[in-house]
Amino acid sequence: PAELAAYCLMLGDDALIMSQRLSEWCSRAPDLEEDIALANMALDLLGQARLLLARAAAADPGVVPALPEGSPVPAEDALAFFRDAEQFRNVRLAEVENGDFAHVVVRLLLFSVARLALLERLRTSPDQVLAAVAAKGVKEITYHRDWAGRWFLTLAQGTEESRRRLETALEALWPYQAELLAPHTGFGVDPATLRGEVDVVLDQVFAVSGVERPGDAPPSDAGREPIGGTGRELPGGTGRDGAHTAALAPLLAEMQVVARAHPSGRW
Amino acid sequence: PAELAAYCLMLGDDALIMSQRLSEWCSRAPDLEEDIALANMALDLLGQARLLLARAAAADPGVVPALPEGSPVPAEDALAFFRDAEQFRNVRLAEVENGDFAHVVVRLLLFSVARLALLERLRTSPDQVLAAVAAKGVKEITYHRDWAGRWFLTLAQGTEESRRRLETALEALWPYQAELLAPHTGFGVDPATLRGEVDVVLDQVFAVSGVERPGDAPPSDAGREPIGGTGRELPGGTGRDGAHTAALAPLLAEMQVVARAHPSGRW
Amino acid sequence: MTTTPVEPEALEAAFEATIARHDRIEPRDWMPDAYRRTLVRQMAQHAHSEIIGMQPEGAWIGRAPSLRRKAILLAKVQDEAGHGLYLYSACETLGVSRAELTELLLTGRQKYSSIFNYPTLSYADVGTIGWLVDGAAICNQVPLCRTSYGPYGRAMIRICKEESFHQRQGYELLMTMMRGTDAQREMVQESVNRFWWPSLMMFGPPDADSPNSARSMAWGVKRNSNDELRQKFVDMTVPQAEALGVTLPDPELRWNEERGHHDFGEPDWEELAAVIRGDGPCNAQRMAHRRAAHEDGAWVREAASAFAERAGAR
Amino acid sequence: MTTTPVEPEALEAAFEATIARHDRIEPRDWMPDAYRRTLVRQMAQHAHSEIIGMQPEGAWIGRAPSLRRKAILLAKVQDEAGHGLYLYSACETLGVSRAELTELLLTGRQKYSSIFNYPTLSYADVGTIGWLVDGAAICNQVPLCRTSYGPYGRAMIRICKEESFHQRQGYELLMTMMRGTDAQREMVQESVNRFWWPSLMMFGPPDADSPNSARSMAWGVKRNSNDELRQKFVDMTVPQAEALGVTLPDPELRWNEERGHHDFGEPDWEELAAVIRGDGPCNAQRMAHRRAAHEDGAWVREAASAFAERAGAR
Repeated sequence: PAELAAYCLMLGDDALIMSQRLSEWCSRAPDLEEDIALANMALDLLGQARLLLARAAAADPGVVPALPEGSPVPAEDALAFFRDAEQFRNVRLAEVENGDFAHVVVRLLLFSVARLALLERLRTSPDQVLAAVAAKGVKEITYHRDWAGRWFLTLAQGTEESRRRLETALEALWPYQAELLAPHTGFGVDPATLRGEVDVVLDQVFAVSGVERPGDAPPSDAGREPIGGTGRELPGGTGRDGAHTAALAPLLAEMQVVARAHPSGRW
Repeated sequence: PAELAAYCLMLGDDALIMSQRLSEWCSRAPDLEEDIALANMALDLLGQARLLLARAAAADPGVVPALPEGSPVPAEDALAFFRDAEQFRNVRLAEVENGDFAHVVVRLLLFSVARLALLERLRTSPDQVLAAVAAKGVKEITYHRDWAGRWFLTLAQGTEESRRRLETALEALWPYQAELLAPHTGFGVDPATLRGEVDVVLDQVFAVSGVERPGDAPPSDAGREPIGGTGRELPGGTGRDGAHTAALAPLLAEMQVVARAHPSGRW
Repeated sequence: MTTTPVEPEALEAAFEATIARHDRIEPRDWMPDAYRRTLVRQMAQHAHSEIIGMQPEGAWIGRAPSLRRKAILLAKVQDEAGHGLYLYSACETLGVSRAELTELLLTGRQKYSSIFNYPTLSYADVGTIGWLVDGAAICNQVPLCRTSYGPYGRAMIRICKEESFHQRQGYELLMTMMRGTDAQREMVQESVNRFWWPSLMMFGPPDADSPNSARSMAWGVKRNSNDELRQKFVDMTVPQAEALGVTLPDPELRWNEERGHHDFGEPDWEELAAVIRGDGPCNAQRMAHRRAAHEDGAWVREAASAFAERAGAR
Repeated sequence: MTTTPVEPEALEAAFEATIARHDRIEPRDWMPDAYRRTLVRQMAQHAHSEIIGMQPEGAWIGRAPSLRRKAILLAKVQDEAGHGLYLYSACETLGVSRAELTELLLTGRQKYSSIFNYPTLSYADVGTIGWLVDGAAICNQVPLCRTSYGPYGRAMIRICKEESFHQRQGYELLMTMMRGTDAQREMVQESVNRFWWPSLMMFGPPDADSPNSARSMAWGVKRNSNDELRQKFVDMTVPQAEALGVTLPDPELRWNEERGHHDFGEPDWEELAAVIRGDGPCNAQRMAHRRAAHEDGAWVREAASAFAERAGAR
């Protein structure tokens, strides 16, 4: 159950933090249709986050932060609003600051291609709840991936400026892609086993768009990972270990401010 | 003493919130000299805020928020970090979001012209502490006013773009100017008595720069104040009553997040 | 196919007859220019209000204090974008494009509801906006479901259904908060204090000062006077406030047995005039936000057009 | 006044003699081109480091947990801007303008210290940067106060004085936090864990792999080898860590009686190479921030020039 909880937290935090970043786009998108689409995807991910955090809490109540005696805060909210940055298990791709529209397209593409591959396999998870979340999630994330893929192509083949911005965003976010497929042992599908599948999908998007896949450094040059990762275990590690970028703390400061001001509040 | 405390809070909060907004410019100014100047002014105001908040707490310990038993947090920090938005008494001019460089120039000009006039008179305050803060502050704010006045002229007479940006900033911030001179009864110099003096200085800056003074609505048109102020007392009121813009809560969320996470912390 | 020339008088008579039967005018029907202009102005202003109205509530999505409330709020703000879409589409049936209307909004030549120029200062405001602001909007809009212009009426039916859902959600949030801590109850009362008068102003100036109303009513574009709707709103809201346990900030508010309605104080019409004139607390901010979003998105819209052209050329 | 032509050999000999006497070369003195280039590169890199170095700490000014700490931090970051100014001015004595150097930084042709490509994740990092990063910087810089180029040496004297003040303040913050709550102590240890190895890397690659060092030392531009300085830093820091009550994250760290120095583990040089190459955790972010500030300020600089020209013309 601790392993199940850890697994659900990881997937739940990914969804929660992505959702928070996506919802920052609300009332700021290039047009109404995309404003609605982005809010819709934020909602889908928020829904997934709620189910996964609740599942984590049910599987292992020990993961839920303690609150004042008699607090009416449900477990999903205790997890979302009363953990600190280093207790979050999301990938860093989800938390980095929003850039322009190309940035949200690239982030969603990288994120949803990997998540879709994972959820497809989790539909047959022995955990019934997780299997059900995955089954619903596959439909949602398929839409996200298609939206991102369509915009990736549009920006790649649109104007010189859109092409430039797309490439800039891809270059900025690509270093965070590997973390989505970092090995995870214990419960559930190991994301590392999805690399082949994910690469095929991404390569197809790159090929259709005529965008070069960003350079993975040659195998001998292992320092290419964002915080190294060679030789000695670095103190940092990845988002999965609770090692986050400087962007997560301000995100949480905003997200948690009202909930924390009223630890015994009802909402 | 309650009146003295209220007066010190008002002036202290003005300085604290202005300082917080100014310090957001750090590492973002148009050049190194201005980066240093802005940080310097933020520091001056932070220093004034600390003395004034401490004076408020000494005059009336009742204004200081309660903290956990044995908390080592000093009174100035309890006031700065453990009050909520509606307990702050700063003018709204200090809290509105930063815009471009013209915006910071205009905000500083309006703010420091009024504050300088006030501090000059407070140098002879019967409260020794306040008198000392004012004496020091006069030197500091004179520099702020000169800096802002110089840049106001430079932007007004610089390029078409700088002129346009300056006028936009002035138009956006002018409605908040009146609040600096709103009547205050009880202890201390009433800001309303400074209007003549402040108008003379501002008019001179406008005249030298060739910028038109923004329209004060004709006296019959009392609705010109930002939230009205005619007839029935509006529920809102001004920053001095704790009625703030939507910009203050996010400012405080950032400013207070670490302090509130560690209510028994030592720093 | 031959077209028979029709006399203008005949067209006008047909139009008047349709209105008189309370039937709907459809896009292909002939209509007087002034009717068309009035409709475009009204629908555009409504559409703009939905779009600008995303901002005061949207500011709290990131800070929603529970995940359930975050989902509700996000969905609501998304619905507002959707309402904007329907209404811009309805305007397009009269031959005005969304781009033109956006331009009119961004240059200040068309207005949006003045209520959105007030700030949102606490999470209770999300509930209060649902309860009072959406409540007032519904009072204004339900009669428009029977408005004479078909596409507008049909859009309003859908919008009103969603608005009343939002209103219930807002009221429910306030109810829940009132069952919470003292601090939460104070937050609710403080929020109601700020939004009560601006909500009453949403019905517009008193009938005596509302010059366009008479013609709009004759055309069936508008179906009730400002003061009638305001009274209806007050009568509806007072018992809800009692159930909630909040005080409405009007000392003159009381039941008038004789009239069978509540008496209430006069809103500050100068404040309304100031906010409409652009001097409300958030006018500049709302417009700046909208303009920035529009400008930041320009390169994306250009890229999409360029892509579509190229795809079409293939 | 007449000028006597001087033979190049004589100039070179005079230069070498000045270096040999440990006297200073001044801007008006003749100097070899390679010396000039080396100096500009080193001073510019140092100046850029001060400017980029404002970011990781500056990010915490808004969140400083006490007003006293906010003032200390703001003053410190301001000092860094000041150091940048002195050093750019020192570069200008060699005929390279600040604008040119800024361009070289923004286009990535000149580097800054790789330490600033690590993120700051808690307020303890402000203390740790003061203690370890400024501590390492001081070890590197104190010898530079005696560097052969006059303006550089004089700038370094002032900078070192301020840096050691910053270092003491950082250490004092950590000391205070260690006397606070358990959560604060954990925060300090976690921060030290992250910054220890990157601090050791601040001395550059091992001497064997440091190609430019030999010539720089001969010219008195550099006065100690990377490995010497690294050893000195470790020896200085170990007792401070003990006094603080934190563990340095190196299992190989121990006193070597024979050497009279601490033995310590090998830093991950591939990580250093990656960070220098641009693949550190924050390289892109730091550059993007700097570029944005520069671009956002362009209109202000243009306005100031236009104004100055007009004022001069009057």
